[in-house]
Amino acid sequence: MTTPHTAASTPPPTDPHAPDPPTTGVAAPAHTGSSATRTLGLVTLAAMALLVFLAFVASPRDQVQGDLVRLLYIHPALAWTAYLACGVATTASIWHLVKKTPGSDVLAHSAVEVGAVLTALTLATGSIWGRPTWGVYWVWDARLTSTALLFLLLLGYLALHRIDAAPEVRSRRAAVVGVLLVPNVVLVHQSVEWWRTLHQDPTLARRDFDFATSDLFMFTLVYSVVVMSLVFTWLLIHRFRVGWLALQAEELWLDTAIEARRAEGAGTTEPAETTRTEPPRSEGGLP
Amino acid sequence: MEPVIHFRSAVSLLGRFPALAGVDLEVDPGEIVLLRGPNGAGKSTLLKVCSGLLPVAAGTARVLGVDLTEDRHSIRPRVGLLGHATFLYDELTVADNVEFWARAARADLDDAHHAMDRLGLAGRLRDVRVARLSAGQRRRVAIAVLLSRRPELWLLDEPHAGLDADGRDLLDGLVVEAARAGATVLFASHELDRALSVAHRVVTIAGGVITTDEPITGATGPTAHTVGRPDDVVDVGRPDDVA
Amino acid sequence: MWRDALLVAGKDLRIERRSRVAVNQILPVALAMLMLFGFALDPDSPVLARATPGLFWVVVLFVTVLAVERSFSLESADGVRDALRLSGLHPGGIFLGKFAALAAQLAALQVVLGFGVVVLFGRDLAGYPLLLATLVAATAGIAAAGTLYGVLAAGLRVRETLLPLLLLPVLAPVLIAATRAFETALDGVPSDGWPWFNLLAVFALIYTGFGILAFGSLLEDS
Amino acid sequence: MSGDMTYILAGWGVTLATLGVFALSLAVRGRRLSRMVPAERRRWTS
Repeated sequence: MTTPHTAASTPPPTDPHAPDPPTTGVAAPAHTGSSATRTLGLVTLAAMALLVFLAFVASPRDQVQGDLVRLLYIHPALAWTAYLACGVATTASIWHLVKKTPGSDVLAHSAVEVGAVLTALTLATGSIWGRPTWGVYWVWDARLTSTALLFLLLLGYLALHRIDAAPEVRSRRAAVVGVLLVPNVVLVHQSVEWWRTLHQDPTLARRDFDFATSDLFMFTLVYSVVVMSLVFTWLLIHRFRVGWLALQAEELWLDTAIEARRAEGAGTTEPAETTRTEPPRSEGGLP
Repeated sequence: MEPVIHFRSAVSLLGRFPALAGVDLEVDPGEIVLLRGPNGAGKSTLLKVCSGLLPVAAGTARVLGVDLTEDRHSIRPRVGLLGHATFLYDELTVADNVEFWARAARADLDDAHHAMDRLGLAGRLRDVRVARLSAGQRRRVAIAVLLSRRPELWLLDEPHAGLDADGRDLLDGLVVEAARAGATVLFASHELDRALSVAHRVVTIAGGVITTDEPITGATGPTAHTVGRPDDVVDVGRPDDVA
Repeated sequence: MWRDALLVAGKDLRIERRSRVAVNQILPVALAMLMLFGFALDPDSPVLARATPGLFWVVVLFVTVLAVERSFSLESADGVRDALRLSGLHPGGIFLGKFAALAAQLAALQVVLGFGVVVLFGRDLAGYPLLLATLVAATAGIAAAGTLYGVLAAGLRVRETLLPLLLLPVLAPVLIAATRAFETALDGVPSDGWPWFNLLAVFALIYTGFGILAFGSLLEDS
Repeated sequence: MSGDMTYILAGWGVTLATLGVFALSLAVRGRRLSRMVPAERRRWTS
């Protein structure tokens, strides 16, 4: 069953969050949902259901593509969101290099992670579409090739963000790769496209298929892009919140670590009259 | 007169570890301050923060009149850090190394050659690759680099480690000389006997905070007679302008 | 900045002159790779001749990874990274210096590799202007990207594995463009190859410019 | 309907399943982290 359950995991508003009594007295739900994103999730679910209906039931077979046209209601939309994710990642990375705010790094990292999933799906659906259309899973088509390289670039970013280093170090280095993401994609795309157009045998001309363009086809195509953008937005928001929470958890830990460090200092002081222990300070820690 | 080092509740992180957990420290110009404390207390971190190498995460920290939370760059050429690492390229010769770092700091090459001379590096060792040197000889090269930069603030991390007796005497002499010429010295050492004979003040750090801070008592300040050293050290007291 | 660049480049080249790692280790690796390609692709068939430009640049890319690692292992020794920060050298100057030294070494390697290709693969060289222009532009691009990603990976425990992952996909356009330019220079109409040269030049400019800007903040963190 | 339908269902199935699993993993990660962070730091939660 292909029911989209993109937002199915959005917790219900009355979540009892039973297993976490030790959090502070405020009865905030322990998850990353908010009423706005719950609404967004429900809208996305409904829109996705409608897309499935349009793609499989309402829209006709294409004269050239046959039923395969139904894959086009998802593949270009995925590719669009993958590129959108790159754009977000690069913008956020520039922002991070200029302003050095932790949030911009979380945003860039989130966009790259979501983008990597979407790029992988773009490649998968592209290959699945290519098998019946071209007879092979992979052709050195310009778009497919440059998307594959984009996937590798995203993996590089994620690997760099996973290094064992101070958060600022990690963020700064990742941001440099993030800034270069879009220029790299452009360069890769340009080179691959020239390469394939200068050397290509004409079989791929079939890529520019000749649709018996029904209105419904065009509508579904555009609509799929809208739906996938909604999915992307939902994923990005939640991924951002997860990253933000991880950052907060790290800072909380840091506060306690500083306390522990001070206690260590107090505990190992010199004995008796030479000692002038620092008074405990209420402020301090991270701004 | 503004202190050379002025820290209030300064916190510094090594990765995710709060190596300095709120340091309060003031050092005046011309002072020689001994920093002591157990391993892992934060001595090296404090020295690196003073040099502008490590960032200050919270609190206030001013060195040579510059706020380190805003600008860690402009003080760097004015500070000399002698760390555990000697900052040398193994494949280059002694002269190559000293000249490279002196040029990088826009120091006078004559100063560099003079410094090599004073540390006994001008002769046979001059064209030896640093990789072939002993630990003590490497440290001498590092001291020569430091000297050629003519820093206003000397930050020495276990400077005696690896040096032979001559080298230690030489270093102590250089430190006292520099302080007399107006430079400020903050140094971490476990060699208390030796260090106390040079320092004006002892600061203890433990668990990333300063726990004790007291002047070295005694009529003339440093008790210069404890080690055989040139007599130029004997009459060194605390500078007059120290409050 | 230029003065600092010269100082750093001179230092790197002096280290190479004294240690001869590029000459005695990296260059033989490159030649070994050429030999291996000869074994893998039958030298008597036209395949090897046709594939020569691509093989040449593949070798250059892999050698670049080695050279970049070497270049930054110099700076990771004995606290030198800290010393560079404290030295007062202009970060953009350090970048340009490392870049220039790397480019010079890569260019020298490529010349030797070129002889290797002529001798081992029996290729005649032709279309010199394009060949040389491609060599210069591609080397500049590779060295700039290599320096930038080298400092990105420097000082990390995983740098040996991280560097190729970051660098090789980024250098893919250089591989494509330089290979096609060489193909047109050797076998085709050389004038067709100039768009590829332009692409290489754009690549080199982007990475050099961004490297000068970003190097300071990358050097800053430990 | 032809053999093409296999590919079509595979394409849609892979996409929706992956997106679903990813969304689920985000929710799980968010819940786990939420327990470690006091409410006043979770600005968005309503």
